[in-house]
Amino acid sequence: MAWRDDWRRVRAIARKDVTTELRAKAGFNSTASLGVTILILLGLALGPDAQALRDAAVGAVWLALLFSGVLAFNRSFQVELESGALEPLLLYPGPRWTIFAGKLLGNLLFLGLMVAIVVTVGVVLFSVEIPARWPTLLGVLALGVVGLVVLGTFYASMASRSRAREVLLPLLLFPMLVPALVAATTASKALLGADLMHDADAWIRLLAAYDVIFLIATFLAFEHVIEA
Amino acid sequence: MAWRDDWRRVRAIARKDVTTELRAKAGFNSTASLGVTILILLGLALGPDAQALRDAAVGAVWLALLFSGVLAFNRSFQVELESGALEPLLLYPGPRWTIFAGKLLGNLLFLGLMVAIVVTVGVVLFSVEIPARWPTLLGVLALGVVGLVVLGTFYASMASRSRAREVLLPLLLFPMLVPALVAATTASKALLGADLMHDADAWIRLLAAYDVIFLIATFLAFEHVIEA
Amino acid sequence: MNVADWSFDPSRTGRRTGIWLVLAAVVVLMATQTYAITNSPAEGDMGHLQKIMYVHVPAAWMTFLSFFVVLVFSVSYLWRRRETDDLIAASAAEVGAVFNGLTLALGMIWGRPTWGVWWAWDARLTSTLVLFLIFVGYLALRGFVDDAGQRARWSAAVGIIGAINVPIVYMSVMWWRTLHQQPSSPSTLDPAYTLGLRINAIAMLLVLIYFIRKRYEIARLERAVEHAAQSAAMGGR
Amino acid sequence: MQTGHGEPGMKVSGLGKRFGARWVLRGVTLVVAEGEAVGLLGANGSGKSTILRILGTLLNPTVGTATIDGLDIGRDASAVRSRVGYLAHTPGLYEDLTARENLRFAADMLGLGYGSVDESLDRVGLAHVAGDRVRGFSAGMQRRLGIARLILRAPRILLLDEPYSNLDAEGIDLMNSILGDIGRSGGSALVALHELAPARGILARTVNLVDGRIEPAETTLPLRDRARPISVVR
Amino acid sequence: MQTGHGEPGMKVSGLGKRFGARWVLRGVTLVVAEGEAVGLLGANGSGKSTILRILGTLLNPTVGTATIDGLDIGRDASAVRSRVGYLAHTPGLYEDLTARENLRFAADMLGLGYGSVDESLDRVGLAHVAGDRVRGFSAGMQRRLGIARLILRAPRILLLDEPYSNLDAEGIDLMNSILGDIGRSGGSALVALHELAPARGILARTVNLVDGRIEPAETTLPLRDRARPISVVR
Ligand code: HEM
Ligand SMILES: Nc1ncnc2c1ncn2[C@@H]1O[C@H](COP(=O)(O)OP(=O)(O)OP(=O)(O)O)[C@@H](O)[C@H]1O
Ligand SMILES: Nc1ncnc2c1ncn2[C@@H]1O[C@H](COP(=O)(O)OP(=O)(O)OP(=O)(O)O)[C@@H](O)[C@H]1O
Ligand SMILES: [Mg+2]
Ligand SMILES: [Mg+2]
Repeated sequence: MAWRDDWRRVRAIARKDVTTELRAKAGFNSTASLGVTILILLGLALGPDAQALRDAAVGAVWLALLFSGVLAFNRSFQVELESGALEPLLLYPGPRWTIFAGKLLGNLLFLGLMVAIVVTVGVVLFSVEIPARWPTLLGVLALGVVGLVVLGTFYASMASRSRAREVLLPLLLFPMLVPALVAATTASKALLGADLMHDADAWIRLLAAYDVIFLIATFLAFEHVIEA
Repeated sequence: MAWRDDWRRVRAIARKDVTTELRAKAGFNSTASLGVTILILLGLALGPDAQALRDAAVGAVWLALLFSGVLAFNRSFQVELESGALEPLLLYPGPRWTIFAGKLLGNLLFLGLMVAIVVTVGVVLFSVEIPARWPTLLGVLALGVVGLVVLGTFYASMASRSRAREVLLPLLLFPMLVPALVAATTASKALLGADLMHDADAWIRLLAAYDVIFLIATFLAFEHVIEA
Repeated sequence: MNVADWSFDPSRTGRRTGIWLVLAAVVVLMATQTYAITNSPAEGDMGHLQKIMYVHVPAAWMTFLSFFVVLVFSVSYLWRRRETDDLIAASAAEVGAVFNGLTLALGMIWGRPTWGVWWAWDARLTSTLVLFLIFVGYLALRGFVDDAGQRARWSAAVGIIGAINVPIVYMSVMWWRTLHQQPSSPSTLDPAYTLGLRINAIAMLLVLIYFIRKRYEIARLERAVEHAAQSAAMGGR
Repeated sequence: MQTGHGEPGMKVSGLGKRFGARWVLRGVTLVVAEGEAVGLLGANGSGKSTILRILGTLLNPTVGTATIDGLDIGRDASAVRSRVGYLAHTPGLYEDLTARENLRFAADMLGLGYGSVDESLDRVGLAHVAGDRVRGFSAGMQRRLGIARLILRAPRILLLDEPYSNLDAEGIDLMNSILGDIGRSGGSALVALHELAPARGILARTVNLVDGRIEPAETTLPLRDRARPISVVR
Repeated sequence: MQTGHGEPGMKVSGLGKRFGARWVLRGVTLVVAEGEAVGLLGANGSGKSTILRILGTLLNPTVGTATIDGLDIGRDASAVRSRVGYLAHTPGLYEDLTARENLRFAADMLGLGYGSVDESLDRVGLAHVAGDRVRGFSAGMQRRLGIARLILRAPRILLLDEPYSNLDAEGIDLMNSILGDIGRSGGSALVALHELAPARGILARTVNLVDGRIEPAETTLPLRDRARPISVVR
């Protein structure tokens, strides 16, 4: 019984977040467009040499996901803070990890959709050739996104309640994401055949371990973080 | 007499913004640290090839300024919105362009300081060699920052009052900044001797024209935008 | 702000001229397509792929035209504060974004077999994409603002400032690429294709006008419904 | 302070306001004479705040006009703003600045000297926390600081939205003395409120907002303790 | 609904709270018996909201303890939350959701069926705007929606922070009927307020918060119209 109630809470939070996002008309569309805009900015800042651009493709896609993801994570807790909705949320009975799980689920859905768009555009813009091992590449992408969302949601729960929220979240998050970023880009490059010196598998294992470790750690830590 | 009152208003707004920023503990420090963090991320995403990094240095510095600047601009109007301080601000008598000028001045001071830090770190991180024409390089930097702040402040005055503020500001701002970004990076690269094919002067003229045009345009348009 | 001068009769919305417009557009479009496709020779490098040009290029022209309409009516709105100007600007922006997307899509479909890539960081391509993003920003802003007056003023400002930027974007991106090898974009055009191109452009223009008109009429009808509710609420004053 | 060059007081005629498809105000007509403080009553959601926001030039009316001291709120918005003091539901303070800094900022924006700042703070009973940041202020203290900003320059016209809420007995007396001053100096005030008890003896009369219009029959003194609007807007 | 397994009501003893270097509460001791609604009076900034926030487990006390239905607010925070209904100065609603969606979300979080949602909306008089987004709601309508969420599950214990503010006459009656229900069902309520008029006949007694302590002499019925605290915290 208890886990059913918990699951209902998780779903309610995720549904509310996604509804709000969709209702703030084009909240999703514009985040995705922003991802594309960032890709172009990166292209312009790094170009115009075609080969240099192709080499930068993987990094650019990850950076675009990172930057637009940060904005989405911050939004997801800011919705609670506007007009003080966080207090009622904390006052509901039941375990607090459900709040984290709900937010996580909402953000995962949101970012998952965005990844689909940004990656497609990135592949086209930077003329990336799709390799034979593309399912593995998708796996790398998924693992990377999970890492991003887990840590992003966790840090947003703190940062968005501080006074310098816009700035604090990326400041806390980006350094923590360095391993995920390095692993994801290196693995992707290896899979794309651009980088012959590295073996993708080792990096994928690192990425998976990273996800598992931080998933557990953040769930355990959230209880303490969310407390008033 | 009237212009003295106006100037007093401009100063009051800028002073208030800077005070708030400094007082929201480390509001400035953390924005600057964020700029540095983004530099590092760019380095990691694009690396590890040393030559590629050196070529990317200028672009990376500008991107770091862009991304952390966007957060600062949004903050500057969000301070007004929290607890509804924008309404009293609009109710003060006197011309409304003083509000824009005050915000502009505050953001310029803020970003000016940040540029000093991010550029210094960028030079060190990416092993950039300082060229003989470094005063011109500083001029390019200044022109670029002015363009960034003028358009950033203007769009933030709208975006921060809309429903999707975090996302809307970069979405509106980044495409508009493309000329400034391209001009600033290309001119800087030319001055650094990395790009022998382009002539810096033409780009500097473009950048200066860009600044003047949008300074005038935004001052004229602000009156319409700030209205309730 | 005055309601009384808002005489709007839905039965007189010019549906008839609308029908003539769309009929003309469709007929001209089909005729010119047939003419252009059957009459123009297969191009040397590209073969019949070249036919994409007949839609791609006029679509690009229509994009520019739409943005110009947005600019004109945005200025007019800020000057005269007439709601109709805002509605026309918004309609033009929406339709312009569609044509802009079409230009991009057709260009990419064309580029794949001719250049071997979907995308190149060429000046014209990049500036077209940036223009598209400026449109997207404009439309997103409209979506995020609830108050009609505020939405009109803000989007007018964004439309004007965006339009000012278009030539600057184009210039900067072109210089950015100047001394590098250009993708083989055939900007020199064989006279064999110009006639087909011109009449296609006329057909597209008709389509554009029809779309903007239709979009504007929808917006006006929405307003009319609100205004009808207004007189009811004010008790026939 | 400037004085009005037109007819003093407020004149509202045929004011209508639509939000989306819903008409909240449907032709509000109302006159507030010189030296008068008028209570604006009405059920929750009847449109009291909307009227005040329109008069304060924060919102444009959909139809209708209003003048304040003879100045049109649309065309002469800037002149109107320079003689109107508006107190909203929320105080609109900068939370990271201290009480004194908030008022000094207001003085800068209004072109006043800093002398009046400490005077105002003293009058609203916040002198002892003048150097504290507003962030930690209680609801009533924030309200008082909002009142201090209001009286920084003595405005001729007051638009007050439930001014007594969150205030303790001392705060209510303060509010009443401000309204008394307005009356004596020939200004005028429009005060939205639900509970009449705190304003006893202060308001010249009250009007009822029902169905988007001011009810023809005005309640006059003596006031009942609690105003019961006759019907509720649906 | 669960019922308490300890002593019913609230027991506060020696509660102290420090913000920075300043002691706002200096040993608050107070008992609210079963079936009792107690008014908490005090000047602006005296610490009323702070007490309610501590009892609602939103803030930790610096010293002292409190129990609710015999449950310690520190150790059994989660159990306390499941029986306390807390109404703050701000309503804490999601502005982009409709009134009904806000309540459904609350029902999900509380593990209740959706049946009670429309019932609650009806009781607070918002049934006609159930499908409207909260963003456009007036101050009083938001307040009412907050009350609807409060009564979604009938909580045994109510902590109300100036519950009458922004409410019209009808809203005040509603609030009073909720307080009446609490009394009859053996729950208890602590109500911070300034103006006693709306609560006439509802509160069993009031206590005064002065200088961070509850004044020894309690005011009992009959209530005066307006509560004047004897001294003001400086
Ligand atoms: C995403 C890819 C593309 C984009 C965004 C794009 C965009 C444009 C634009 C904006 C114009 C109008 C410029 C003007 O009239 O000044 C244009 C014209 C034209 N484009 Fe494209 N284009 C793309 C791909 C291609 C490809 C692959 C080809 C053929 C290989 C092509 C051939 C042409 C031609 C022939 C013109 C007319 C040139 C002229 O009038 O001077 N385009 N394109
Ligand atoms: N987070 C905080 N940081 C610093 N000081 C605080 C904080 N919260 C409250 N205070 C201080 O504690 C005191 C009591 O505040 P509280 O909100 O409890 O007052 P209150 O009795 O509810 O007043 P009001 O009637 O105005 O609502 C005030 O002086 C306030 O400045
Ligand atoms: N921005 C808005 N968008 C949509 N509806 C709005 C907006 N502002 C106000 N309304 C609607 O207008 C009506 C009147 O609101 P207003 O705030 O003026 O009421 P009020 O009389 O001040 O009520 P209260 O006593 O609760 O403060 C309400 O029904 C509200 O829903
Ligand atoms: Mg109101
Ligand atoms: Mg309080």
